[in-house]
Amino acid sequence: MRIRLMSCLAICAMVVSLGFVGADSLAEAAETVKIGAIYPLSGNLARLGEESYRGAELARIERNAQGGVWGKQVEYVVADAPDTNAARSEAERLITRSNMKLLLGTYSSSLAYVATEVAERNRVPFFEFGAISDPITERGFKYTFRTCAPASGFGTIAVRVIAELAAPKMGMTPKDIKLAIVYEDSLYGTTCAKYAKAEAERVGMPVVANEPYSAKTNDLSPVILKLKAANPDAVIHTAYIADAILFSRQAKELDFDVKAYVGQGGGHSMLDWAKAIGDVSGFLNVDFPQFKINKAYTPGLDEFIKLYEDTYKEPPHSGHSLVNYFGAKVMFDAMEKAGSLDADKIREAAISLDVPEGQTCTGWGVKFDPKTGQNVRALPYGLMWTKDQEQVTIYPPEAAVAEIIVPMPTWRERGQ
Amino acid sequence: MISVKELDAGYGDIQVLRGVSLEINEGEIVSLVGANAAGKSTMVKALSGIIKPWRGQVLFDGVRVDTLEPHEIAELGIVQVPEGRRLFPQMSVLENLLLGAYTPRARRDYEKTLRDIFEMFPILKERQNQLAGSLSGGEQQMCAIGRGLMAKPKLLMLDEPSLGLAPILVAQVLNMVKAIREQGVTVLLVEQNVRQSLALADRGYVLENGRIVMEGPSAALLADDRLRQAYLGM
Amino acid sequence: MKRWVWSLFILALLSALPLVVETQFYLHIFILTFLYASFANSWNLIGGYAGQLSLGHAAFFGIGAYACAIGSVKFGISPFIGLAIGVIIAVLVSAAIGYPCFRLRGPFYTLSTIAFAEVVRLLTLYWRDLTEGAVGILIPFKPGVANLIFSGKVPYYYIGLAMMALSTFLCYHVERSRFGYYLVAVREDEDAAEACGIRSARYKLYAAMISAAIAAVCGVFYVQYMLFIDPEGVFNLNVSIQAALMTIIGGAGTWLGPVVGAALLIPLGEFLRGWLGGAARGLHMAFYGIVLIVVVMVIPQGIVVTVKNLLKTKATRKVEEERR
Amino acid sequence: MRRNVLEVKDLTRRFGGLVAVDGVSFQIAEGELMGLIGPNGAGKTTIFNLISGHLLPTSGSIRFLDMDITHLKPPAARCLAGIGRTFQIVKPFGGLTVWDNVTIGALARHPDMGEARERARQMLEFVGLWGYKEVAARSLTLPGRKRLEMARAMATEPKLLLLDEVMAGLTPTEISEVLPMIRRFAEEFNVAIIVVEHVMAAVMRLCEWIVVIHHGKKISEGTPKEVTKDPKVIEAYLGEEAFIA
Amino acid sequence: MISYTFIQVLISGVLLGGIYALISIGLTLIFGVIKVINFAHGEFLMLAMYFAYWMWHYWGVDPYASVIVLAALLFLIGAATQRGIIQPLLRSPASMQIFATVGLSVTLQNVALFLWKADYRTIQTAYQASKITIGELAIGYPRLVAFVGATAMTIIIFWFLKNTFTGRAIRAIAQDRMAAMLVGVNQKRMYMLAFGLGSACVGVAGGLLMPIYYVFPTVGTYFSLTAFVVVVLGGMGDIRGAWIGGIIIGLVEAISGFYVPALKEAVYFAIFILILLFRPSGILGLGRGFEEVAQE
Repeated sequence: MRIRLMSCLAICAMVVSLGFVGADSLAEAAETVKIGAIYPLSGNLARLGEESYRGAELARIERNAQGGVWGKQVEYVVADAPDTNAARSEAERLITRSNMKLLLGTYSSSLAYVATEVAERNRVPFFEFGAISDPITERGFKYTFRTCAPASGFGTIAVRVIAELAAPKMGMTPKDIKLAIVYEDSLYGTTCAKYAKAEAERVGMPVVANEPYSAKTNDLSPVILKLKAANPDAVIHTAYIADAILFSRQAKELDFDVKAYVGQGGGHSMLDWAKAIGDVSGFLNVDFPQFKINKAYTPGLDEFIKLYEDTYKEPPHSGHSLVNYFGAKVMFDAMEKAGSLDADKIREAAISLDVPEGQTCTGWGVKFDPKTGQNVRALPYGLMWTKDQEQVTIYPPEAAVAEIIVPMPTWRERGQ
Repeated sequence: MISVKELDAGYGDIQVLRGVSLEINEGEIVSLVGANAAGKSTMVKALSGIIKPWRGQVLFDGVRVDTLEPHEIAELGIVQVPEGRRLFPQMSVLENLLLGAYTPRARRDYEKTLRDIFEMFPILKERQNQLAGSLSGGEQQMCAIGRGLMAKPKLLMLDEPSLGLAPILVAQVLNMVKAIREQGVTVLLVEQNVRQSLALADRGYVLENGRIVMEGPSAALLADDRLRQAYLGM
Repeated sequence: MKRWVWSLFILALLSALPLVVETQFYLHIFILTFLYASFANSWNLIGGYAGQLSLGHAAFFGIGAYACAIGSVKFGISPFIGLAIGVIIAVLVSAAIGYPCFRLRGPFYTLSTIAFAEVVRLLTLYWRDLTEGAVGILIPFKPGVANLIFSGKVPYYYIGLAMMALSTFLCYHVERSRFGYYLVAVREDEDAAEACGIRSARYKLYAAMISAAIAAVCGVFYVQYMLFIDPEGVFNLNVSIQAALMTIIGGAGTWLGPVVGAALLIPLGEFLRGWLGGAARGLHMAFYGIVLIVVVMVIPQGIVVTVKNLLKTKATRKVEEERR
Repeated sequence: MRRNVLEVKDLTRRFGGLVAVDGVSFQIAEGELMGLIGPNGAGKTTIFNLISGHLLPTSGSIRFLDMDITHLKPPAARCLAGIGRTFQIVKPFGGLTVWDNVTIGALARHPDMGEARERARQMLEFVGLWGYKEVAARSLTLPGRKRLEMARAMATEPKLLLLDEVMAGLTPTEISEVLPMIRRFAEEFNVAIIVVEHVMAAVMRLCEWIVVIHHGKKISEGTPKEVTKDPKVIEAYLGEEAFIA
Repeated sequence: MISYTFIQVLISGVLLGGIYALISIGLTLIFGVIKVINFAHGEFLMLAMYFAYWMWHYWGVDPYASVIVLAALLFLIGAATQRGIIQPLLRSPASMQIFATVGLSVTLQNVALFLWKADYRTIQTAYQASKITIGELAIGYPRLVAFVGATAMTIIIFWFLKNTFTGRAIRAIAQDRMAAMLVGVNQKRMYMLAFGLGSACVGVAGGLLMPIYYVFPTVGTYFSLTAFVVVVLGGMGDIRGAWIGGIIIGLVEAISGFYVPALKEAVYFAIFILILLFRPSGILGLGRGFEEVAQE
């Protein structure tokens, strides 16, 4: 008797809840093309998740204004995925309940791992615009395409900036430069640092320190003191915003100076970091394209910025919006070419895209590796912070608008 | 001064006191005696407000106090020196005494009270900076009584002050009770040591199993053989 | 006997569900519910029956998941053997940790379990060679029974259902067995339990070991279903909190409690995330928190016991009233 | 001659500087009812804890049925050896039903659930709680809980039963109901019972033999009559003759 | 061999320890009196830091100047928590109190995440990068202030508990609740006061930390686990113990961070478990009221 009631209660609760979830499935409207979009819009990843989503959204608005795809308007069905469990659920929901035939997202690599996996199993193409972890496209997935640069590119460019730009100015060869690699020990930092190390070894740059730390730490002075003891000429640092601020502040306290200091996106790309530190002139960074870049190399960039400012009444927070905008445009092109949302047709169309570098708003070209789905013509840029807390492009030379300053000013020279 | 009417009280659903009535007049020493677990401590706790009576009333100078919180009762001047002393072991003797004067009424001229108490118990003055937990049993009892007096009590309730003390100290403590009364404080003395406490008191009540079974002037009670029966069962 | 009929009926109903429900997403929610119900069942053994309030249960979940993932990815071991290894490690670790920690009471036990789970998480980050650190491990998608990976949802659904049914049956059985009686006795009063001839330390340890084993199995299921595992995902304090939360809301120390808790909270959470989207994104966790506070303050025994009391036959209620 | 069940010799237990139990010796035989009395804080409950294993003695020895159990650990082992007890502050398993409570006791001897429940049923009928079998233990009244504790302890089928203040807080009517029940324990189950009790009238009526403890020492023992006449006992209870007045 | 680097490590450790002490004092005070561990303590810190941030952001109030206001605000929050959540649960099993505060922690974190997003917010002050240099050694000014603040707070609270009637009453109720009620201490009010005071400490900490760190919704979790370790190490309920425990954990973290950086948290969690198991009364052995709760 009791048991029956309890069990009924439990089942009812489940069914009722499911009913609620079911209620949000949208009525199919024939005149629109629906695409599922998965981004972390709440939780700890929300800040850049939101920024990324804006880019994709702008591309959609623009495309619809130009007549859409196949003459139909494009609509996103947006799902919020603050963590991997949610990413899986939302991917399942979009594909199996909302009947999405195409997905995009996600900004964060661990979310991408899970979401692309669900998509692949269901034979739904997935366009990844922002997550950089290399293995996402190294799993032999047929329907996963990444439009942006992978982490390996970050490591490579970071070392190249030092080897090709900084070394000559310091009157040294890459083999003389003592390099320290320091990184937060989560997925992001570990991956970037791994490729930086590999690239350093390739060019023969000696790595004198290789220090991971937890981004959740409250104190980085031991790490800095260790680096100081290793006395490197250059540092490659991969950090989120919090530890980037902490590191810089404590480096300042402890007078840890190097000739060249290269951040790898993340914290070192954020204006918040620059604001928290004050004078950041001469700090180098490797990241997605920023807005101070040779405009001839990036046609359409100004239009993007204008569109962004018109839509959101503020300037873009970071390049994340731009690369998502770029990615979405590439995706639309592929869709247009494919003529339908059929997975194999989309794949075929994507692989056949061929745009050389220097002709898009990011300067990136488009050429998907048919084996991996990675866009092989996307590499991050070398950037440098100015006195006005802006990032100017310094690498590759075709895109550069400024010259590197080495050695960068010491903390003492920066004063305060 | 205090009159208790038909009081029922207990812990949780365990009834301990069953319809107890008693009177304490100003300036008296009244002794409450009875075997273990007869309900003496419960009575004292009910008077202090530590436990709430289930039924019945407690009037203090004609005002109902059984509904008040313990700290409000303490403020009125009904002060208990609890069984087992209950000093604050990690605090010095002085701090224990000062805490006695915590109520606003007592705090007003606590310095004078403190001087009086040091006069009465010179040993406490000597030991004032020692931790209360490190005192000997007799000294602890004095400290506890001192703490009670710091509250400037109108009614001082002493719960088993002689418990665990050597006979010589028992006499000393009980003598002190007389001295306290002479200062104009009314005393309710709860004791196992029936003979000595009744010898000291003006009147007495005998509790058995939560009820008052005998009452009257101390001398009459002492002479009554029913007293022994109440304690030893036969 | 009616109880059995009903249980079988519900089991049959749930078994038939995939034949009717075609939307994979619904199956996914059921699978998640089965997983969390099983995990909550595991917590219930130690936290509910034995009354040891652990907030480090994610450690065992993670140990199981990692053992299986490392085994299959790094050493090419079948996930079935990985499962066995994970369970064995989890059981050994729980014994090693439980034995000294059971001496601690109340919040101190809880703190020590949190610290323990943190240590496991940090070690996972540290042993990069084995665990890939924070990068996490991706399991290659190679469907097949031997790999315990399936391309459709239905096999996961049935495995999950079986896992939940078995662990619930285990709890049901424990509740009615000598072992269960002993655990509850220890929880209610250790001195009295000893006086009844119950070696309290030993039984708590047994409970911890069984509980760790179930948690490890859940972890294996999780990793085989997600095909990706990272320390943030499995060792998070929130994972431990969720197990406890569902059990307490459903009814700690009742065999049905964790299932009811999971059946309410998992779909509700998914629904809240979908529906609150936009304006109230991320509020579903805050909602969990508030529900927890309210349950603790208003119906500390949880839903199952509260409903049971409401349903008590008049006769029982009468007896109780007479007693008062 | 009845067989000796328990033999306590020179039992001593210190807590820091305090000697709670000081060289106490006594013994008790099958089916015997012994009272352990003394003023507050005399050390009676400590003696119980030493016998039941909830505390270990500083010195002295405890023999139980020809077995030295002085240092036998944990308390559960002593229960299994045949020592049952109740607690001064009752400790029922509050959330469980009355029947479940006693079943837990019975499981010590009957691992089979069915047998244990049957055994528990017998004990509940014995103490008159069968009608409340489905009631949660914590909602029983005090006398009910005290009976429950006795039933639970008896369900472990002890050879020695330690009853710690099972009559405290009961009304005289309730006490007069409990007394014959305890006596029947001793007679029907041939169990030795030691009673710590403050309700003197009850102890004197119930017990054949009384041991009086004061300040941790045994000051007297004998039949109830002998003990109540003993001046040392009277002094312990009523205090010395007044010498202040 | 004691190198300059090592001395610098020690200095960093002590300064970091000051920060830990700052956060732990309130926690230990609350535990000492009410015997409740506030699992939402870290979230209270988060709130304090947000308040400090908003005050700086909107009114340009220097965080050091805002500590008084922060202390008052957090006092109210703490007292309300005690009255609304803990007091009704005082007679419930410890597990219920734990879950109530865990629930509070989850709620606060996610409401903050919802209201204020996951952004890291920092403030900029003129002094925050300045430092004192002695030879080659450097001491960051904000960290020094935090350390001095922690020390001052330890002394002030210690003095308050020792030398005022109210302070003595708080200690009294911690040592013997019934006896304290008998001398006229209002139990409910003292509990609210103690919880409020413990939370006020974390308010002060929020103000002193803002120039060093940044605030985001889950910042509390960065500190609360460490605070638990510190409090257990120093002895539950012991104010001085919290200070010393903070310094020790700071040093442990700095030294192990220098030699085995990836394992530094693991090192002090291991210390934590060992302390719980072998010396639950803490290093000073002054953690009274602990054994009764902690061990059989």
